[in-house]
Amino acid sequence: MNYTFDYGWLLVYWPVLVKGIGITVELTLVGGVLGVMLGIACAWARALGPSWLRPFVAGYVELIRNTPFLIQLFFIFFGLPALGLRMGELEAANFAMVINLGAYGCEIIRAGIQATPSGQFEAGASLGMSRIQTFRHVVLIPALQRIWPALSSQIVIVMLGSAAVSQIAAEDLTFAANFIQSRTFRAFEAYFVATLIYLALAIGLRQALRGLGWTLFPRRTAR
Amino acid sequence: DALATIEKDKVIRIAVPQDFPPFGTVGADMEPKGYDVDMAKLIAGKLGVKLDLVPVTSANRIPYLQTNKVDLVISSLGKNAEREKVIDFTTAYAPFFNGVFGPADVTVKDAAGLAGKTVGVTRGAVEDLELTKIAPADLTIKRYEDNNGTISAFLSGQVELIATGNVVAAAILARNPPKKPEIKFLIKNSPCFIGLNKNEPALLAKVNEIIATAKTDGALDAISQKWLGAKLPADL
Amino acid sequence: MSLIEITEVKKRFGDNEVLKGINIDVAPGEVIAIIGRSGSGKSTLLRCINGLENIDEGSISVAGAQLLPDELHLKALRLKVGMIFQQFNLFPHLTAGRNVMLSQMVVKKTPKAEAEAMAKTMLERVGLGHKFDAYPDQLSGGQQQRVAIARALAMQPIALLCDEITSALDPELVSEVLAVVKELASEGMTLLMVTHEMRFARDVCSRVVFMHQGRVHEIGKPEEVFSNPKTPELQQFLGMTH
Amino acid sequence: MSLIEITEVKKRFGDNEVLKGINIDVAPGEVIAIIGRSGSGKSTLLRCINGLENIDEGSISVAGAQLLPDELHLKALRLKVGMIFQQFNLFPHLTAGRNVMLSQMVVKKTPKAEAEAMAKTMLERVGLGHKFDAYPDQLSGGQQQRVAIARALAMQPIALLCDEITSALDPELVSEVLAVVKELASEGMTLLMVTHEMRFARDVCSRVVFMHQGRVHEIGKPEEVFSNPKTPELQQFLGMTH
Amino acid sequence: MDEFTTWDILRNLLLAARWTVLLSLVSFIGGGLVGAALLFARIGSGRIGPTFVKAYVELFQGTPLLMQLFLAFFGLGLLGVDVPAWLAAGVALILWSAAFLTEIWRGCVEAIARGQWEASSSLGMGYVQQMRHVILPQALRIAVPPTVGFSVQVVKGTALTSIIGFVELSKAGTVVTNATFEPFTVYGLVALIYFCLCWPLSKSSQILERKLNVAHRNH
Ligand SMILES: Nc1ncnc2c1ncn2[C@@H]1O[C@H](COP(=O)(O)OP(=O)(O)OP(=O)(O)O)[C@@H](O)[C@H]1O
Ligand SMILES: Nc1ncnc2c1ncn2[C@@H]1O[C@H](COP(=O)(O)OP(=O)(O)OP(=O)(O)O)[C@@H](O)[C@H]1O
Ligand SMILES: [Mg+2]
Ligand SMILES: [Mg+2]
Repeated sequence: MNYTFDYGWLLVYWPVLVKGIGITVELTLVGGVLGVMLGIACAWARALGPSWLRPFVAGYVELIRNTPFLIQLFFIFFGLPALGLRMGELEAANFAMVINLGAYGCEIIRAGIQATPSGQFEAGASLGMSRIQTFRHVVLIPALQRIWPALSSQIVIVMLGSAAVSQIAAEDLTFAANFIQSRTFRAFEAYFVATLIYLALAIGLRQALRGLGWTLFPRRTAR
Repeated sequence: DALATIEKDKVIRIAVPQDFPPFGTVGADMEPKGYDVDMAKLIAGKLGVKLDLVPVTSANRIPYLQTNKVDLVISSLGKNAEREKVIDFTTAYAPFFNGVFGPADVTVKDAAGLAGKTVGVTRGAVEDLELTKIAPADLTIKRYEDNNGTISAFLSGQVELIATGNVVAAAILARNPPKKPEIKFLIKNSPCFIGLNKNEPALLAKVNEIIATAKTDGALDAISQKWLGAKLPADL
Repeated sequence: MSLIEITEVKKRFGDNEVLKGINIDVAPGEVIAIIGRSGSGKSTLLRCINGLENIDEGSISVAGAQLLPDELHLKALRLKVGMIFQQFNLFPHLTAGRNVMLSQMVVKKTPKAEAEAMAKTMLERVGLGHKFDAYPDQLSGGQQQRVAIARALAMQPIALLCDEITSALDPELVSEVLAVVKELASEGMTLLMVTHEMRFARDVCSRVVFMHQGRVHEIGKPEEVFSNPKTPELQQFLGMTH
Repeated sequence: MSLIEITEVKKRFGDNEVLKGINIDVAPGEVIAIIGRSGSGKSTLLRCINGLENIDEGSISVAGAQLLPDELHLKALRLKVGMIFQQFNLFPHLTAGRNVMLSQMVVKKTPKAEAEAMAKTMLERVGLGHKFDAYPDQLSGGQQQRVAIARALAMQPIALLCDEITSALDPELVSEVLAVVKELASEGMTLLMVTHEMRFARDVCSRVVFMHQGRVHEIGKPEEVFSNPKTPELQQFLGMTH
Repeated sequence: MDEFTTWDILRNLLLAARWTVLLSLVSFIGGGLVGAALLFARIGSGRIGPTFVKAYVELFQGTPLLMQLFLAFFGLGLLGVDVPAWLAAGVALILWSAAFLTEIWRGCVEAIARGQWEASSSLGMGYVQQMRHVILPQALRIAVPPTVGFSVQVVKGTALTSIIGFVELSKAGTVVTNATFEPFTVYGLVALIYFCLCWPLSKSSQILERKLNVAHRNH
């Protein structure tokens, strides 16, 4: 097969790609920040929260973790309006990513919390801190530090998973690739370029998260 | 030479949609059916070879062709200059009346009236290409992956209007949805073409010949009556 | 008047009665060593006094106030009684200085500048003024334990509970921590310490409590207890460790 | 003739020269205690003798054979010299008996029945014949360490290296492990042990090596070293721990 | 268009779900084998092995599975290699699973205390013997829960094979929706079937993990 690759379309369609990258990055930022916050809240509820709250959080986590992201997205975008809750595609995409990362983050962060030596809780208590104060000032940061690599990987996974939001017409990077190929029929070239950009975004994101880890958590010396 | 291979192997592989009623959809037995499917059957019959139907999506139909996994794409393809650089098109085989549809309480009479509105469309479909050409500056076009997305977006109120084929709109109406898509204006009658790889003059000529015959002997008209409920327009 | 009154305290874990009726009165300024075999209930007793465990029967009062198991009373108690643990339990994500500042700022709402000044003072007091900005894992075990002491002192408690605070330390680091404790004792701090350091108990403490199977088996001045153990259990215990 | 000859051994970790030219000759049947501050290089020395670390300069020979850092020589060496660690390092997925059998079967290709008999014998020897089928986490620290000794003995080494083998044990469990070591010493096993148990070193060892900053600072009979330390460093070290 | 009954919908979705199950099995087992080979290359000594595996993992974990599937199927086609869809889907999913499994397992091997390596070295065991008798038996135990947990991701990952023409559960959902215009029923059923496939896996992963933690204390 002598197919000749042609990247001439890049000259015309680069604004579409740039816009797509922008949306993917924005989705990742919003989803990452709010998702981790939701994850922390849920992890607290599951590990240390009141017992009546735990089954609800557990149900949410199980539901999200055992269904594909795409189906969640469809439900939020096409299903929720039936209940009178209408979101635009970007809000829906953001919302889906937040609740998705929230569920995975919950389990990861919970593991970090449960690995906290009981002495830390006791030290907090013996200094007169309340349970919430102990969680916030004593437990949380080391717990996040413990699971930061796992959480970072999950954020990258969610970023790559965001490719699915093109299905509800959110104009992310995958949408851009699809759009370009639907106009030019240059599918390989469009997907190949998109793949490279995703790879660069993933590597960049991982580095950024590592850097964030360095600034959020004090350096640990060997021994 | 694709035609020689087809005749030698006694089989033709044709890509058809399965998410675009009435051109391509599935029955309860999950077998493809529709205008494009019947067209494929017609061509295979005329060539006297076995038909191998390959269901495709709008995202992968052209790669199927380019990697030689199919010989023809019959997938209500619209034609434009950019696409013509990549693949060849036969003569038109089907009419496509596309227009902008919306609920009764939205008043739009022409393209200019779309200003400030949001229109849903299936990405890469004929109507997407046509609507994009005539769209006023502040029209928001939401492009969905497939027809299903477009319809769901309309029914769930995510877009006020949709641009689609009149037969598609009729299909929605037939299910008596809470929101009825009524015709606002026609965009353009842009016919559909069969796609095939470049540098296949023999196959192109043969398929063009089959289409021409089918137009005159009433075969195509029958397909049109069956799926579109209308005669084949004379100017096709 | 006693500062800490422990009256008929009982504590069960399931079927296991760990404290079987403990009575101890601690006067202000007293330094009490608690000794005994592993599992005799020493840690449990200290943890009950600090409210880390609820007691099943009996009562504990500190500076006249009864120990009740609700957040408010517990907090009030813990402002009066500090605790230091075998495993230091410093907060690993905070510098030494921040470790000492945190509870002041969070619990007492002390303004930052004031908390910082207090932290400096307390770290000086344990000989670690220069380690204000060091993280716990940059400190030796002995230094970490001294920071933990400074952290407890910064809450200005009227008594300190110490649970085997030198047991996790390398032998050569024990003395630096004991020196700090000795200093505190001489300044009049009330101390209850579980310890295996018999020599230290003999030299510094005003009274020694020997616990055995959840009971106070012997109690008295160190000279009496060590030189003249009355019960065979204590005799055996002292023989074993020395 | 010496069994283990350590000649001018140097070892660096990056810029940090941890061993700065060590010379020790160990005669067969000798029991040598290695003492010194934390970080003085005691563990590193033992690890070099066992080939867990490569040396940068100098030479080590065991029973006349030079220590060379290739698989074959290392394996030969390790059949002659056993090592016991502070953290026991039993294989948690195997029973005590299996722990002792594994290396015989895998390394020496001993048939199973024979390895099992040997394991029984060795576990008896450390007083744990009845724990053959117990998993490590069902044993106390002292028992685990004794299994580790049995495991090393089952390879029939001509010398044993022990790195602070009682430091991770609760005080009351230390004596049971030391009793086993004492027994081995009396049976003529050559032993090199890093230890903090000065009393044990004094009573059991034939020579004491005091390491300081990567050098053998003093070496001699225990009576000399403990009663009459020549250097201020050793004086300080001994004063510090007792 | 109205000939679909709810039973038809469910029947067709369940038939398509067979593909989801088959694909999941193939990719999980194949991914496991490839992942194990990569694991040995990754933790072994030498330069090339670890570097190669690192790059491999970076590539497959750093790009969307969707794009990988697309390029595997059509990219190979462009090179003139005609791979059938099931093979391309299988291969892409296997390579993708392998990248994740090898990382999961590496974490498990590295979680084994250094003392275990040293103790077995000091008993005279070689690298392969250590791996076989000491490290892997322990690593395997702690690897079971996360591995089973990952199988859930594989099941969900198969949804993307529709791009290369596979009519598995998700694609069947889309197709049926287009024929019925009943997105809520159809997607509700699709979600339900996925949940029924995935939840037992997640749950058993959790149970295994809990068991393991208990077993760790007393056998
Ligand atoms: N949280 C708990 N749940 C159940 N039993 C407990 C708990 N804490 C302690 N125990 C039991 O209570 C008994 C006394 O324990 P405690 O820790 O007070 O002993 P100790 O005298 O401090 O011993 P050591 O010298 O080993 O620290 C032991 O039998 C112990 O197993
Ligand atoms: N793998 C290593 N990499 C770098 N430095 C090391 C390594 N192992 C040991 N060191 C350094 O070598 C020096 C000696 O360490 P070593 O463990 O031999 O001391 P030690 O005398 O056994 O001390 P301790 O009594 O604390 O066990 C220390 O400064 C230590 O930090
Ligand atoms: Mg205790
Ligand atoms: Mg050491």
